Amino acid sequence: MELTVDHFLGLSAALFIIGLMGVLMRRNVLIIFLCVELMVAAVAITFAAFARETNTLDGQTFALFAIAVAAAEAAVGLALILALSRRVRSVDVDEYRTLRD
Amino acid sequence: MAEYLFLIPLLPLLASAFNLLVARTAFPDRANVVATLAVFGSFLLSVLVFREIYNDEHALHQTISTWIESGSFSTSIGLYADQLTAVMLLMVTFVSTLVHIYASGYMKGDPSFYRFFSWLPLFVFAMLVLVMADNYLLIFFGWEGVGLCSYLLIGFYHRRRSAGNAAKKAFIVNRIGDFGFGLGIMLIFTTFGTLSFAGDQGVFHQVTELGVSERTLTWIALLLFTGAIGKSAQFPLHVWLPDAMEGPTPVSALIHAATMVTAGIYLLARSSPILREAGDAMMVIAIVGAFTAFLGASIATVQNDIKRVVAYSTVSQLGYMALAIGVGAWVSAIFHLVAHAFFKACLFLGSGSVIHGMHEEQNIQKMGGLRKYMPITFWTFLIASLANAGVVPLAGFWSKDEIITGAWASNYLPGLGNYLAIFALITALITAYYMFRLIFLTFFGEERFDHHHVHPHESPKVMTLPLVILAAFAIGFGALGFPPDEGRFHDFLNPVFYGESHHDEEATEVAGVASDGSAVLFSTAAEEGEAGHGIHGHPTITDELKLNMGIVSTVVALSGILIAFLIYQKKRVDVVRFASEHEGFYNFLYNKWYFDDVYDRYIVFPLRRLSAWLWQKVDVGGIDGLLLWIVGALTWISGQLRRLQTGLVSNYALAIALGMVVLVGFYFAAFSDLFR
Amino acid sequence: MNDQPLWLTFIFAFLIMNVLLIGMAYMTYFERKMLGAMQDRMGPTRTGPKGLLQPIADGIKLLGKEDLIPRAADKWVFFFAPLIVFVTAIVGAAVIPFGGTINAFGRDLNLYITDLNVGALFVLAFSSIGVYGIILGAWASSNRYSLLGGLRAAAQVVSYEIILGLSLVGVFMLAGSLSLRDIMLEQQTNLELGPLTVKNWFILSQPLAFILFMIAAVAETNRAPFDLPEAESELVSGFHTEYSAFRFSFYFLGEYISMIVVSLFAATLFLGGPSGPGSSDHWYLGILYILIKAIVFLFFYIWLRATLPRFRYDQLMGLAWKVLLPLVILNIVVTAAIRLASDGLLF
Amino acid sequence: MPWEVIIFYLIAGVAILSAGGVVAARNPVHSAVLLMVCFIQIAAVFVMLGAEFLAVIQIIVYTGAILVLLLFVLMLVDPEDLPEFHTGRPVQRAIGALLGLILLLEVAAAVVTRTITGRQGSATLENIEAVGGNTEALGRQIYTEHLLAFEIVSMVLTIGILGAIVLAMPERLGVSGYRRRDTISLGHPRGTDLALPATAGAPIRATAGSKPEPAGIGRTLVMAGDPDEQPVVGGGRR
Repeated sequence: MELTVDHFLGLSAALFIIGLMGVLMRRNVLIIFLCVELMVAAVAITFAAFARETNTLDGQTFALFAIAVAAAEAAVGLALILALSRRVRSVDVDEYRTLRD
Repeated sequence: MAEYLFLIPLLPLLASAFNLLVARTAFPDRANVVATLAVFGSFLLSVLVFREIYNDEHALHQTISTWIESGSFSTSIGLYADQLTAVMLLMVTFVSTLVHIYASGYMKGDPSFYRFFSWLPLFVFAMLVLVMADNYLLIFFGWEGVGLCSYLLIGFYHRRRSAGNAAKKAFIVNRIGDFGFGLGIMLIFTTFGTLSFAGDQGVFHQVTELGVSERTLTWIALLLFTGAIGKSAQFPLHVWLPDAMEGPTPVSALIHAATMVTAGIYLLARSSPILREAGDAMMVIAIVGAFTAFLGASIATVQNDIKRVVAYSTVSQLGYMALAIGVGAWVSAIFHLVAHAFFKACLFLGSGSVIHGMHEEQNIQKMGGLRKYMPITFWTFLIASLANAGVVPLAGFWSKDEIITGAWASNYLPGLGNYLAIFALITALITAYYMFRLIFLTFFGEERFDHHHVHPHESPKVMTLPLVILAAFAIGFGALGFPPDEGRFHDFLNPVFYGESHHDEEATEVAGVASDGSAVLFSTAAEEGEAGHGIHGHPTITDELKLNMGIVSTVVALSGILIAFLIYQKKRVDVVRFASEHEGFYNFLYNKWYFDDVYDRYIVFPLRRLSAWLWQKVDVGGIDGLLLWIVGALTWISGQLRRLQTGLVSNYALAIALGMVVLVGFYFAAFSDLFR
Repeated sequence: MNDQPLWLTFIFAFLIMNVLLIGMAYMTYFERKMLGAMQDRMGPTRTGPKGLLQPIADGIKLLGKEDLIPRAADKWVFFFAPLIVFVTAIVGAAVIPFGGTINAFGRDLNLYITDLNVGALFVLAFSSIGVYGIILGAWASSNRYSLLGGLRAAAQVVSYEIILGLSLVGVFMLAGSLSLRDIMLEQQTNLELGPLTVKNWFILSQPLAFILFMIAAVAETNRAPFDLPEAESELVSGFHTEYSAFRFSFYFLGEYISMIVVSLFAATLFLGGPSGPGSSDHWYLGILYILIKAIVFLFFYIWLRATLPRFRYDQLMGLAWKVLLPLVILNIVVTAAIRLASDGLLF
Repeated sequence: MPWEVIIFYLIAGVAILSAGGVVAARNPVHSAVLLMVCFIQIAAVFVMLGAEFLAVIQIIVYTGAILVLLLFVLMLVDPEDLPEFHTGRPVQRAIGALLGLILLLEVAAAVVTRTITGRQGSATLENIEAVGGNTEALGRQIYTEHLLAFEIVSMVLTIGILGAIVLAMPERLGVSGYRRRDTISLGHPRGTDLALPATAGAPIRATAGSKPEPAGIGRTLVMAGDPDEQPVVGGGRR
């Protein structure tokens, strides 16, 4: 048995879907945030795996950019969470319902 | 000279722009100087052009740029000057210059002085473009341009309601004619694949060389004539011209007597190669022209407004021109056009001078005996009236006589030519009558105006000078047309219409008429002798006929004058009683044959009703109702959809995930080999 | 590059680890002695000659004490947090080169454990993981002082890590590599300064980066004057208030080992690592040189602690973001410009 | 089975288990710790894929910066407000799990049936080694082919920083004369009177000694008066 790209893709898919389920099933906004980060990282694995398979570095570049953008997203996201929790005094996403109607 | 052609229309345009942009604030009271100088510059250039064409007999052609290019349709902005154009150029710029000078005095003190002198050169620009265009689309541009300027100038006193209405009437009535003209242009393009009439690929070349079905040409000719009907105020679209007298008098003189209204005649003359092949269309033109002439003259006999009389006279004279076109007397038409421009401009300016001297009084019943107050105006007016009446040896006599002769000699149908000629003679009688009715009522007899308020006086020199010049031309211009049909004027213009040169057989490729084709036609027509003429060639007219016709028309004109003299000077007939005895007939004439009423009743009123119905039922009820219904439906749907927006982030995330699953599933179903 | 058998690397790594542990032990002795000297007192004297056995006694004492766990603590996190600090501190030493490849005992031996091509970043990465030990331990203690200490540590480390990393960018640009071995080798070339020929130590070409690096390194290791996470006078003992016995000793070990590793790191990056007179002929001289350089840095640490008062918290953050960050970016820009100019790519 | 496959399975196993733990853990701090573990595994995976630079960046950025920040925020918000995993929304959770499973199947099918099309690049291991390693090769790639994207990412980061500062700034901080209270110190929101639970309306003027500890509650910090009336901080049990 050889280590093929399919292994990495499978791992990536598994992590992505675990993250997705976390996003869908948890209510704590911080955990949702963690799961989103997990999804991004999982996608980065896919990029890197394809980069290795096709002998290009583009995939790694994309993964790098994905990490950079995730960092920006984390900064803004955490600031949002902080502001929200300061206002609503909760981290339960179900409490954040000002978007309704 | 060809490369400077563009300067001729450009100068007035620049003057107009300058007056609108700069003079408006800088020196509004001196705007006339710029405009007059520019038009005068155009006149000088036109003289140069004329000289060159007179010497060389070569048409000048300048292509400035490509205008529109779309598929196989391509039109350039090109200027073209042959003998016909040269004559028109001279006439237009000359009369324009005089009118500009005259208006400098007439419009003095008007609060919108600069505006007047912005529109007037703009009109000159458009008119010059019209006569110099080398294709029908550019003609149409100039055509619409003069229409626009006419609208602006008729409505110059836009605070006066009647002026505004007259402007709108002129514009709308013209639009009907323009519609026909536009259709004609389209038909020309679909038939010939080009709109340019000059050159080897031009329309005229194709007509004469390749031969096009007469049916198509008839339609084209009729459509072009529709345009001419509107612009040149032929029956049944003549109604706008008398109303256009709401504009300032110089405008009436320039636009509604000398230049713009002749644009239709020019168009027909310019299209002579088409018309010549168009068969029955020519007959239609001739009949309409003769009828218009009679119609205008008959109405003019009973009008009391000095400008209106002159205006109906214009309608009548335009009818003569159309008649000339219709009987194939091309040169005569142009000859009459130019001569008419001089004496009719003189008449208008003279009536303007009268009005000016009478403190804006226009009713001739309140004038009389003005001869001694304004002698220059009187003499010039008299000369112009004589010319208009067609008295030997003034310009009007020669041109009108040619037309009547040409009508007599034409034979579309057996005897029709003779009827037309007799009809024209009757009209000439009426013309002489109403012109001298005007003279006697205005300048002779007792002074019927209020001496306390009105102090008639002669106009300033700046106004009388153009009158004198124009009167001089009204006298002397006829010399160019002597002897009839063989004068210098005819020599000069004949190549345009008959492709024949009296000077040089080589120099006949003007106006797209190839020398050989038309020459053959002409020569065959000539060989056929007295019987073998007609619409396809220059009518062959014997000297004897000319002499007879001249004598007859002179007698007729003098009779008309005599009748007027007897009635209005000698009071042999009590006009008031006569009118009351024949009240129906009088009212019929006074109310202009009830044209306006009929139009109001059977066209305008139903249209208004239809518009109101469309507005209330279709627009408000149908279209707006549909829109409101859509709005309501959207509101309802949005209200339902609004429930989707729970505000719960988890639901949104769930929706996104669902979309992802569906998309991936769709990919599998549609693109992958998984299920195949 | 790395063709020696794995077991030799293991042996070398074992050696390094033990050296670090012993070095850490005697670092405490060194510190106490130095502090004593600077404060005009003796320091440890009783245990062993000149108190030399004091660290061993301390170690035995710490191992022998009772392992107290607060009832409210989150046990698993409480257990693992000190280990994180300790492990990450030690792992950083894996990429420090103590010299090139030598020939001894009839074999080719590498005087480094591994040569990663991202070695410098590797050190930074593990030092950034180290902060988890502090913050998690603080949180798990369920103690307000500890939590505050942890929060301070988190903020401080995140801030100063930026300075630390960026201050090295100039060095990376000059060396053209992230590998510590390449950087070390680059510094063994000669630099012509007019009549003078010196080794191309990066402290010469990157003085500003060196100063910034030192400041950031002190903050990164939570040492005075940046020791706010454990500020005794404010937070009792900061994040390790609730820790005792060997769990506390892991924090203790971790802190001192990271000091040693950072010193070695700085010596490698800026002071030419093992380079020095005669080091190219005798590898042991090289090892000696790098140790001496590291000890100089360690002395600097102690000196700072003995001299400077603690920063106030807002001063600490303000210094990082308003002073050091612009300076470090300026350093990068200037270095890049000079580098481009020397390649003829600028102007 | 070669070594690297065994190692991969080890790493993958730890990664998936810790990722599952992230979702399942009740305590957000545990989630964060498990995510850190997972990220380190992902970094290891990157190393196995020959992307050393990516691995280090993964650790520095994700583990060293993002997660630390997250822990920071986690400790700033009210631990008592953390919602329970098992409460509420059974339908939502069921649908979420179902969707996850379907997507897993779909992606597994995609991975199994996929074929790679397109050209092989030139970045083989030998070529990468020739230009000086992964970092060097990646640098060349980024600063030549992807320069524009790189600049855009830098803009995104700058804007992200500004946005974060604006968002996290206390709302009234811009107002002059506003005293800063909700910051990191003894006066952080958990300690101010703003954060008092509704039940704590009655003044608890008791000292630590005089107030008996309720049964089943761990070490409770009960301080005299404001602002420290919040009994539990950090990772203590409730």
